[in-house]
Amino acid sequence: MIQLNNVTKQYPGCADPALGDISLEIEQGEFVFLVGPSGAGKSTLIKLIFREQLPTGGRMYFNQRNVTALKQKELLEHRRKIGMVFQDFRLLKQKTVFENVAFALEVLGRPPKEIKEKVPEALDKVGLLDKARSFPDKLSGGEQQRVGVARAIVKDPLVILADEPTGNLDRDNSRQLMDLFETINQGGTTIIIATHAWEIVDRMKKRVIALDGGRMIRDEQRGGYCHEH
Amino acid sequence: MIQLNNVTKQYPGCADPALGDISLEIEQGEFVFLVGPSGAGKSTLIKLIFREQLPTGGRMYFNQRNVTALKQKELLEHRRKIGMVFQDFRLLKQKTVFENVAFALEVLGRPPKEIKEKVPEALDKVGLLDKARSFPDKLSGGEQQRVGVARAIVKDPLVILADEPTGNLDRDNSRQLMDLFETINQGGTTIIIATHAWEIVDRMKKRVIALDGGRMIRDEQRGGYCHEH
Amino acid sequence: MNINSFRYCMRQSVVSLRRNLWLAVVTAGIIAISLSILGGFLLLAVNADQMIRNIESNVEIGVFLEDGASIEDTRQKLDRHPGIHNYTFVSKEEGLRDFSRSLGDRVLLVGMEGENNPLPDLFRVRANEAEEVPSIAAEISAYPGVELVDYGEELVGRLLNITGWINTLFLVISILLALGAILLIITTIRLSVLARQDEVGIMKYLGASNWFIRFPFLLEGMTMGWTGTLAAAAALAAVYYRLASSLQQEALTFFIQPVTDTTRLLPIFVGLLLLGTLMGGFGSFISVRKFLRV
Amino acid sequence: MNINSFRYCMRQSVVSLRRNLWLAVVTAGIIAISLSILGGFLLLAVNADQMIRNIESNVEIGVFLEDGASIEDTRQKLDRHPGIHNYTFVSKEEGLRDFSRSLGDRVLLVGMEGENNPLPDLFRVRANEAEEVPSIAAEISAYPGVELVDYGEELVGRLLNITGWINTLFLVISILLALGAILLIITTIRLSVLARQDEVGIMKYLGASNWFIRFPFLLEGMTMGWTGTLAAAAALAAVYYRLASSLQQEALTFFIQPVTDTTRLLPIFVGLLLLGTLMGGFGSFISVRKFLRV
Ligand SMILES: Nc1ncnc2c1ncn2[C@@H]1O[C@H](COP(=O)(O)OP(=O)(O)OP(=O)(O)O)[C@@H](O)[C@H]1O
Ligand SMILES: Nc1ncnc2c1ncn2[C@@H]1O[C@H](COP(=O)(O)OP(=O)(O)OP(=O)(O)O)[C@@H](O)[C@H]1O
Ligand SMILES: [Mg+2]
Ligand SMILES: [Mg+2]
Repeated sequence: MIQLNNVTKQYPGCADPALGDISLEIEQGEFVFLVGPSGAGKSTLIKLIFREQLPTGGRMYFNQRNVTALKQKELLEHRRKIGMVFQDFRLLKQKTVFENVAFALEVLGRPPKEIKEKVPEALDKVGLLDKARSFPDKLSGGEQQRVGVARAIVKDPLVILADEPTGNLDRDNSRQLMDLFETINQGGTTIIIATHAWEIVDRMKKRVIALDGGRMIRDEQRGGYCHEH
Repeated sequence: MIQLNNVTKQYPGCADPALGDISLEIEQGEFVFLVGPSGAGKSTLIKLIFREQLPTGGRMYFNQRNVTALKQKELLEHRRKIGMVFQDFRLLKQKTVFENVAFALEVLGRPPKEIKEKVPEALDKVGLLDKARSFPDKLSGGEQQRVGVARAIVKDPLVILADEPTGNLDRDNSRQLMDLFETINQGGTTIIIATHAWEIVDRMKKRVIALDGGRMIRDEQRGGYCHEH
Repeated sequence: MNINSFRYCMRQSVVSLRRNLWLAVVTAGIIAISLSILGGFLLLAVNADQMIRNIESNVEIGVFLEDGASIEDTRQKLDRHPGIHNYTFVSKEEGLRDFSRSLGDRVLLVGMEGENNPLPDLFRVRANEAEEVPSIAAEISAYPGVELVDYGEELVGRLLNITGWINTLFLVISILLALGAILLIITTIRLSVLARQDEVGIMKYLGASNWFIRFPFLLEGMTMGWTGTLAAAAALAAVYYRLASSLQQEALTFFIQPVTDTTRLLPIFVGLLLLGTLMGGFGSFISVRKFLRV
Repeated sequence: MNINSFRYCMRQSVVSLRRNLWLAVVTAGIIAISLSILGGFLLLAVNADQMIRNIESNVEIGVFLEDGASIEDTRQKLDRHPGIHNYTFVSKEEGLRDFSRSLGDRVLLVGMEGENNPLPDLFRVRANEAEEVPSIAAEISAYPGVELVDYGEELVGRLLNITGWINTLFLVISILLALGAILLIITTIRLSVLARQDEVGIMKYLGASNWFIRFPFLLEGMTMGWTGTLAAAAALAAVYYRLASSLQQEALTFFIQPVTDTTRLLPIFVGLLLLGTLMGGFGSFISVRKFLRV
């Protein structure tokens, strides 16, 4: 489903590439952890798949489509298939929690009836139904993060890309969220998570892709956070 | 040094108080972890000490001074004594990493010479000397977080308040950062950290204050993330 | 764009206007002020134009006849001339009466009546167009029996000159004002987009189409422009109506004759309304465009 | 605020202006346009005022003497009157010559010379102030030997009326423009502060004093205001100079007499410069204040 051939990303004005010569393939329905130290290139890889950034070298395919050559319209289609959880949340400050989650459906032109059903469902899954009418700046860090998750899952995407979805969550909430992702994954949705939460990675025994300094240093089925582990 | 007597914080428009009836005392030179699930009130407690928010009940003292009754000028003095690491980083987008850290000293009216010495020192401590000329939006999440830490420590504050300082950091970086905080603490600086990083809390055996639903449920010297642990 | 999206956009504009009410009101106010001034100028220009026309059309050609020339012959020739609007005949006797009246009716011009009257017979001729006065005067001076033709060459030239100056002045000021207003709307909306740049960015990341993002901004800008213009038009109309009616009652009436002909005033107001709405919409469009490149 | 902080603020304004160059230029441009129009109006008002004064001071009081009255007596009385600017004496002979000249010098007023002259002797009197004309006329008419005093009551009344109208019009437009300009600067800078609201918030959390935050904004606003005004003043001066010199060469000179007296023009330009700088600074101040409450 997602295929990278010798992909490179060099940010302008930087000496070293943020990603160098990455080749990998992720099948429909897989559950993948991206791990690596701060600055390793995890977010960059996710941004490339989401086409928030363009690679500076190599080829990328999403469902056999060349991601780098998408036209304006196709790009919208591409992003609509993906549920993205951003590392910095990216909630709309002027909208309530409900409106933020509803927006993901409104963009797709879904009818109001469906929106009124699905949004509370999604908020319930992340445990924030009682905060539906709050504005994002009235929420705690973890609550904002979970709104971002609800917005990503509400539209039943083909793929969920999550960048550090548990960075602001406590142990119990983190575990619940991972259980939620696992349930969604069992329904056939591909899930790719960049994370530092080694305990979770070690416990869940999923595919692990490790990056360091922009290089892929490990790709294990049923792996742990560290090789030695 | 920091003293809370029956402090309550009720956000307008919320049914339950974010903090209810908290009494505690923190001495100069202590190292304290604030733990608790998402939405427990950790950030709110830190914001009260920083006087970003005012309590709705009870009394708070900082160095024998009543924090709730500070005048404009005293408030500035109060904040200048504190090094704050924000959960959402709060870097100045229009300034480079160097300028962001330097700004904490410029606010204090320090001479350029001192600024040119101390800023690189602080950046070196968090391992970001090579990113000094980047703008924040060109940094990875963990790098931004470490810029926030550098800005807090550069002015040799009396107290460091850190809200989730390792949320975006990998294991090694987290450990290094905690070692850095411990070193600073040995120089007599009080350190208060709100965190979900249970592994670190358990390992470091410092004072732990646990919150849940706005209540203080535990206050242990040399405690762990959970009681049972 | 399907019907759900469309309804969402409509709702969105309303919500956004309400949440940024202050900014919307100020923008509308600025549009109102600049369009009031612009409209005021147009009204002034229309009136000045009419005033100058009035003066111009009052320029008379004085045709002095030789002693004993045939009055009828000249009258027939003047009747046939196509460029002449009207004329009046002033006999030497009437001329003398006018003159003595101009001295206050107090001094009797005894001994100048009848045969002793030193004044000539006179036609006061008005042309259709001020520009044609010089050529008509030349033609008439060639008529037999005409001793002298006088039409104040200087005055006509001067008036034409002033008209030119005033028109240029109005044009320059109007262009300056329109420029200012457009620059302003673009800036206001660009700043309001800038303030929501993060929001627009997030929308794009969620896969919102350009139109889905643009449309609420356009509606918003057009509403602001339209409100402002409506206010401006209402204020202008009220002030102009009061001014015109008070001027008409004043003794100055013949001096400053306000234009009240709706066929000449309506285009100005309709034009302002269109301009305001377009400025609002177009300003938004230009501002929003910049932020829609992915 | 110590010297380090002060230097930091100065540096900060420069950096900020450079990073937001586009916005700064547009703001300065808008200030320039509104002040150009305002300044243009002031210049127009000064000129209109002078024109009306010219016309007013040309209002003459015609003093017609009775036949055989003493010219010297009247002359002495006029000399002593403090409200009279100057006067000329027109004897009945001169009057007749003027009259015959007004008829084109072609008709000889034979038989009206000497004793037959029907015209009276005449003083043309000019008052210092147009407003005083009616009272002076009344006084003179009480002099012995004065038959009739005539000063065109209507014309004077009309001119005073027009002056009033024009002054009101100018005042209203100027106030509207100044209002628009100030509203605009406040909005522009408020939006620019709004765009940096996060920044200001962070500064406050780091313990920056209000002045430390405010000062760069103030400097920035004043620089924009000052630049805009300078541009406006330069443009105005250039246009006015060309217009004035071309008007002076024109045949219309005596009709529209441009004011070139620097003691009357300088205050306008200096006032504009002050106004622009103050508007910039004050606009920033008002805008920034709102965001400095902790
Ligand atoms: N400005 C605000 N207005 C209203 N409610 C608020 C505001 N800030 C926080 N809250 C609410 O108060 C409660 C405590 O929030 P707080 O940010 O202190 O939690 P926290 O312990 O820091 O959680 P996290 O670990 O997720 O950051 C939450 O339920 C939150 O929704
Ligand atoms: N827009 C950008 N422009 C320039 N450099 C960038 C940009 N974004 C990221 N970088 C750099 O690229 C490198 C990889 O960044 P990336 O965000 O992918 O790291 P990461 O693995 O997500 O780290 P973290 O765990 O801290 O979020 C970093 O060194 C970062 O400074
Ligand atoms: Mg990252
Ligand atoms: Mg928090």
